Amino acid sequence: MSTKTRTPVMAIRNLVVDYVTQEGPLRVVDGVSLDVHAGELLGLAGESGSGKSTLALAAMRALGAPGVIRGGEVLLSGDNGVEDLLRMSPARLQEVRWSDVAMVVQSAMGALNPVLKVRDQIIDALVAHGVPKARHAPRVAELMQSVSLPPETADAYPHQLSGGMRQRVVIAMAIALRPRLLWMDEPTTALDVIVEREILELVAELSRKEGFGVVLITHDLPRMLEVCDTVAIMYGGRLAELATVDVIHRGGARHPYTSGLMAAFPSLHGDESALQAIPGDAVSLRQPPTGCRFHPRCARAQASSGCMDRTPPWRQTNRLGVACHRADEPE
Amino acid sequence: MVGAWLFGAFVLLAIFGPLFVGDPLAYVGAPHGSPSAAHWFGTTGQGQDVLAQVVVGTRVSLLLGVLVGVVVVSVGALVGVSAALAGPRGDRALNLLINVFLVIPGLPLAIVLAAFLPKSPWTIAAVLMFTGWAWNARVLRAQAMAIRDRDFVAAAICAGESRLGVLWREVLPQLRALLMAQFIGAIIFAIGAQVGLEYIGVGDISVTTWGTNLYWAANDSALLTGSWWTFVPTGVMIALLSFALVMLNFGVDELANPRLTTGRIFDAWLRTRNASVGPDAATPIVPLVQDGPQEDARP
Amino acid sequence: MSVLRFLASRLGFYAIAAFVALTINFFLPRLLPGDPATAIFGRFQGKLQPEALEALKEAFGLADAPLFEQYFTYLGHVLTGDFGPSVSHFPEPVSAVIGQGLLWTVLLVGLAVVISFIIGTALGVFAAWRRGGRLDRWLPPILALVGAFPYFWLAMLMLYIFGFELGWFPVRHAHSDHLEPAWTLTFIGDVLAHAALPALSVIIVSLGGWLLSMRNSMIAVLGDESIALARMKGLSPRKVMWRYAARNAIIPNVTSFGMALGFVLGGSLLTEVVFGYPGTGYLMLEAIQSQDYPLMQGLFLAITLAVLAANFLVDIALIFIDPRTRIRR
Amino acid sequence: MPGGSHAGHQRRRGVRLVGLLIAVGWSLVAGPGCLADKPPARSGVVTVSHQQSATWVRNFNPLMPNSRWPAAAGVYEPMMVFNTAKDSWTPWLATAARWVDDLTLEVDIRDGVLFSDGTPFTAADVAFTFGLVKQHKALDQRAVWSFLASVEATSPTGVRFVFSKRYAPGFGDLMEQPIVAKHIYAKVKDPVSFADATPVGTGPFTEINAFRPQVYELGKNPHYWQPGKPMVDALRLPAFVSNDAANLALVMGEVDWSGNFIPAVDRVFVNRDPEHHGYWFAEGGGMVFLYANTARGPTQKASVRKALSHAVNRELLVEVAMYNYTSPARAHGLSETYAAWRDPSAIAGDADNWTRFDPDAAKRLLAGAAVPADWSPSIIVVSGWSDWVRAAQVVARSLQGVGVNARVETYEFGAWFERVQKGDFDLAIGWSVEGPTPYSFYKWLMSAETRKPLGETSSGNWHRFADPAASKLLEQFQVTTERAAQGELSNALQRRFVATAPAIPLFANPLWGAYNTSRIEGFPTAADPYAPLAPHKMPACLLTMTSLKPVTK
Repeated sequence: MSTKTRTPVMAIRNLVVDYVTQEGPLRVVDGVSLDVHAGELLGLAGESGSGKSTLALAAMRALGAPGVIRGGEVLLSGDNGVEDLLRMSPARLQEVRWSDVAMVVQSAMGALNPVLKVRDQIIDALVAHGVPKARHAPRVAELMQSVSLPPETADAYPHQLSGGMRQRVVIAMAIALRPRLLWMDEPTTALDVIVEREILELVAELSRKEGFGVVLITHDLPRMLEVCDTVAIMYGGRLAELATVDVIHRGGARHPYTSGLMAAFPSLHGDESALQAIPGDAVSLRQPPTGCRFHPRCARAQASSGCMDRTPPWRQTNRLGVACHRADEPE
Repeated sequence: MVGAWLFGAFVLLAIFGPLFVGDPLAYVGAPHGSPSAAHWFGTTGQGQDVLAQVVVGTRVSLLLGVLVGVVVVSVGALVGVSAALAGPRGDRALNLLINVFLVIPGLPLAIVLAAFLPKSPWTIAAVLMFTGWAWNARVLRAQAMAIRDRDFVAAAICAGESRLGVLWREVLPQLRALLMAQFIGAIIFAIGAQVGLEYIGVGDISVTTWGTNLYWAANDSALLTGSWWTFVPTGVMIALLSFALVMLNFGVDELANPRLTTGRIFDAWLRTRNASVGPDAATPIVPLVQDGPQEDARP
Repeated sequence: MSVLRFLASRLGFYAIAAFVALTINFFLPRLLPGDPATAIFGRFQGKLQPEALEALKEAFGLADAPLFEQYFTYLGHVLTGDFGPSVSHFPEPVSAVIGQGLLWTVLLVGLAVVISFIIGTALGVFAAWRRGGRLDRWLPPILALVGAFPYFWLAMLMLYIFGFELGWFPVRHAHSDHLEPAWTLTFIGDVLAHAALPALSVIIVSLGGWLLSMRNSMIAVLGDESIALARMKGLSPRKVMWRYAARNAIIPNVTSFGMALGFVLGGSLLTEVVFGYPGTGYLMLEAIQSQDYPLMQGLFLAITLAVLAANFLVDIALIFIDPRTRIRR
Repeated sequence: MPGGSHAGHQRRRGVRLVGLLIAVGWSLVAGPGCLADKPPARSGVVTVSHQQSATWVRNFNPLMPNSRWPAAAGVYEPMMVFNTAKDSWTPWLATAARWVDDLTLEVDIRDGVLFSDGTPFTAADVAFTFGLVKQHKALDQRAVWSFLASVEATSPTGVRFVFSKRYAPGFGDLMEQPIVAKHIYAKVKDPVSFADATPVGTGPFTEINAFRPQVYELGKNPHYWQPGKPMVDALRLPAFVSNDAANLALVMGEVDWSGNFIPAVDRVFVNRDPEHHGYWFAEGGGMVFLYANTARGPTQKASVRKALSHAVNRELLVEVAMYNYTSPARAHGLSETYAAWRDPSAIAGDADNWTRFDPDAAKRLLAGAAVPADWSPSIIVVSGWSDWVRAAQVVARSLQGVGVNARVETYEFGAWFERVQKGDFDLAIGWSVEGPTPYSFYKWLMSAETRKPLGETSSGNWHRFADPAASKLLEQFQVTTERAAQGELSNALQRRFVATAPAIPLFANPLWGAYNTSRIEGFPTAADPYAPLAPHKMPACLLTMTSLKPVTK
């Protein structure tokens, strides 16, 4: 499934994000680089607090207080060539977001404006991006159809819809302007298993049909492995490993954390508590361990490799990579 | 913090102030005397010392405010929390009671009640207690319901603890900050309402309170004679006390609600770096200064 | 249809509230020390025939019948709007005396509350929008300080400065004495000029409350994902502010608008007294000073019913503002 | 509702909001310079403030006990007017009166007087009025039928009054009775409750130009009998709820003629426009009493009443409550009005001088009378009569100083008056009943004839006091016409008053009168006392009404 030859739709380079706290800034995302290609479904996984949602919001420049971007680039390739989303004028940012890159946020209920009809919320986006009025109604109908909702759903208020329907509405809204990239930040947490599967399959299908790249954030690793092409694993604000689903399925994970995560999901689904299979507590961002952030919990960590005192470098092979001192050492 | 200091000053004034001023009703000078060395706030239309009246008035008004505050919040808590814990039928009944009292205009009812009852500051207090509890009950009911639905309380109820025990041990401690805020709000309400009732003359005009001070100022033609000093000090005291309480409430709010603090710290941090969140609310970008002083907590 | 059901349930609630108010009203005279009938109707002696006096006592439920029987007689009379004659305005019936006053109060308080709500809410929107901005940092404490003054005290001060010393505004009554009430521009302007100071004093005092509650509600809404999404959608800040944030944040504020009406109304009663504005507050004072208990009770009921009606209007407004009340409730 | 509105719509809404804010701000800052309630620029309309009332009731029946000025003297008129300023009678609807014998008074009625509807006024109207009053006791305010035997019109210009007993003071009562029109009142079924909404009278102002609860206007009588008079077109009477409201209007130039207490009058009123603003607070307003109920409670005892009197510091009272406009009362209760009648020897010893401020004496007397320690009388006073409310407060304070826990209670006038008339009070601040001689003054203070039981409405002697000796003296006074003999009786009455302390005199009430000559002139002043200035001084106000004229520029 390699798409290495083309320029990525979006390339995140060395993104650094802090949360400002009473004691000073706290690094939540620390130098993450990531490429997403057209038509690709990239899964972004990690424990709570690993920085995956922060990464997504910061890449959209939609991270609210107390988040602040401290450096890096978010390169977006579009009709105007490659542009850095972090250095855009507010006007250009307003243009680019949603038409080039859109997002499906965590809670579909919270994402929708309760006092506006679904139709109006979609049309608001169309209007903001200069879609002529004549196109509004047909486009809404198209969108409803493409997310498999009856057309009259457009004239409902959010509270009249079920959770699954709402999520479809949010997806319809997100693809309204045919973006090249879609961030999906835990889009199915509030849904039951069956609906979750339906939604994810819908997204995969849409992505194939419309050709947009997707970054799917979830902590449900098994589900991710079912739908995605590529998987990125974050730990403690850093990228730990980037691997294809095939590789991982074959047991070819190179980072001990990835292996641990895999081991933590014996069945097709589970929840975060199962992660306790990895010994130790999640990393503290306030006092992160020196060296490799995973080392206190890592069975393979050893001082001689520099696990305790050196930040492991990113080792890239083709499009894939890993950040582990001992990645290529035998067990 | 301004609020706490100011309120503390009022309490001290109420307790000790009257010891340092003379009899507030004694005739000590010419009527409508403007402020002077002998009478710092001037004299009333009856030649009484305005300062003494303001200080002595503080005692009664503050005492009454605190008393009404305590009772009103207690009754509100009792009814509100009972409603939350009473089960659906009891809740419906109590909620109806709360809403009915909320929607019946309190001050007109207080005026009529006070007019029917014998005149005294205690009548006013009783009337305000009767008309003032519903708002607290409503807010506390909502909060108590939210707490009730949390796991640990549900667990306690499942474990067979009595409702009263649950109330005491699990629910009330959670409501502490809110109760405090309500208490402060209730004092403001009580003082404002008391002053209003006494101003129109349903109180006992022989007792020196802030309300009767204003009643006499109006009766003694303060406006016509330009004797602003007969009503400005009392009004300013009322406003200052309420203001102190409002500020105190802001403080309590911030203690109870750490998110408010977070936002403030963030804004301040951005300001020191000449950055801010624009009207588009896009995430601010503050590049790390490579060769500048090490500003961040973490290397 | 569920709109109708919603309105019906609200009406039911107001009916209960009105009923409670009526009942309180029934028991009020019984709070009077001594014989309530004598206290209330003593002043009619000599003015009314003994039979008329008996009928009046019965209407107020103060005859010698058993309590619950008195109560039903009383309810019957009140339901037909019969509060008996006013003592201080004898022989005018209480209902006629109140009618006039209520009109002026509704005008004054309506004007003041609506203006104060609109301005306060708008300021709250701006303050929350520019969180920590100059408006947000200075306005709430300043308005809190201003709002801490009693309504009537500020009214006195304004009367003194703008009415008396500067002479910019009239100092009493609802319209100039020399004008006949009529639907002319002169008269309407005159009425507005007379309402300006009292309304302004109510507006200034109540502004801070609206601002604060709208600001807090707005801040909560601004933290919602829907706002982040609206921004990402590329909507203009203005549209996000009004159509996505304020439209939602105002809902709890409208609900408390109804609740606050009773309070603001109470405060404005005192304002009326200061300005000699011939509304219910002024009548209430007159009733108190002349011990006109029938008028007092009638006023209390009238004010309560007015507040209930206003709350019902708020409910209807909510139907338009919040679709959740319209459908499925 | 929400629909597909777009950004432009939102912007417009914002603009509208800003516009509203600016509009409000504008009206606050710049606009309202012309908004104050100035009376219309009509010459010859006299705006009068004579009493406090929240609203006016359209009632011009001059015979009712609560008939309002100017019904009794303005719309209607009496036969003669007593001018307290000059201590003399001015013939009005009558031209002359003479005693034919001890019991017969003949009055010459003025010829050529017309009612405002053009009907001639004759002696028949006079006879009819007295007949009406006889028929309806409730209308007999002066109790004339207590001494009258008959009234008859002997000719169109002659009326003969026959007395049932010798009663000299009756002359004044008869002369000051307002006379109504026979051709109107004869048709009225129940004159007691007749509101007379559109009156027909002989007075200078009879036409109701406008009547609203806030204000009414009386236009001049087209047929007034005094040629060229009245010189002003109308009287305008706004309803002022309190002294303050009335004074505010006066100070702001909205009122031409006022009869209200004005605090610090020189500073508050005169200095604002010394050229046009003036006042004359003549000490002719009778005595202000602290009435102690002599029919119930500890105040039944004279010693308690004297004790209360001793407790009051009248110098302070006059300063605090009255801005020194008047002087403290003496134990005989007689004000400046009766200066010629005062007997210095009436207050001989220390015991007699119970208006002296002496808290110790007060305490002694209270202890001697075994007044219960928990006695807490209330002093009732009219709310809005700020001078009296203040006086009540000073008195309450003084009483507290001697251990009597007195409290002030204020009532609207109607409620207060009712309580006072029915004797339903412990202590009350009230006025005295005045007449040309101390006769009526003392009669309403100590005569058994005027005393009614508690609970019954009484137009005087509210404290319910009767002294047999004084009653006898008063009976002698009734039949005495000679000034010297009257003086003797008066002196004896003064001694009775001092001995029994029926009521506690506080201070003489000035006759409140103030004027603004920027539109209207011709007001009486201390320098030109052709009449009392106070508009509520009935019927002497007729003298002023008919002398006012518009300022000619």
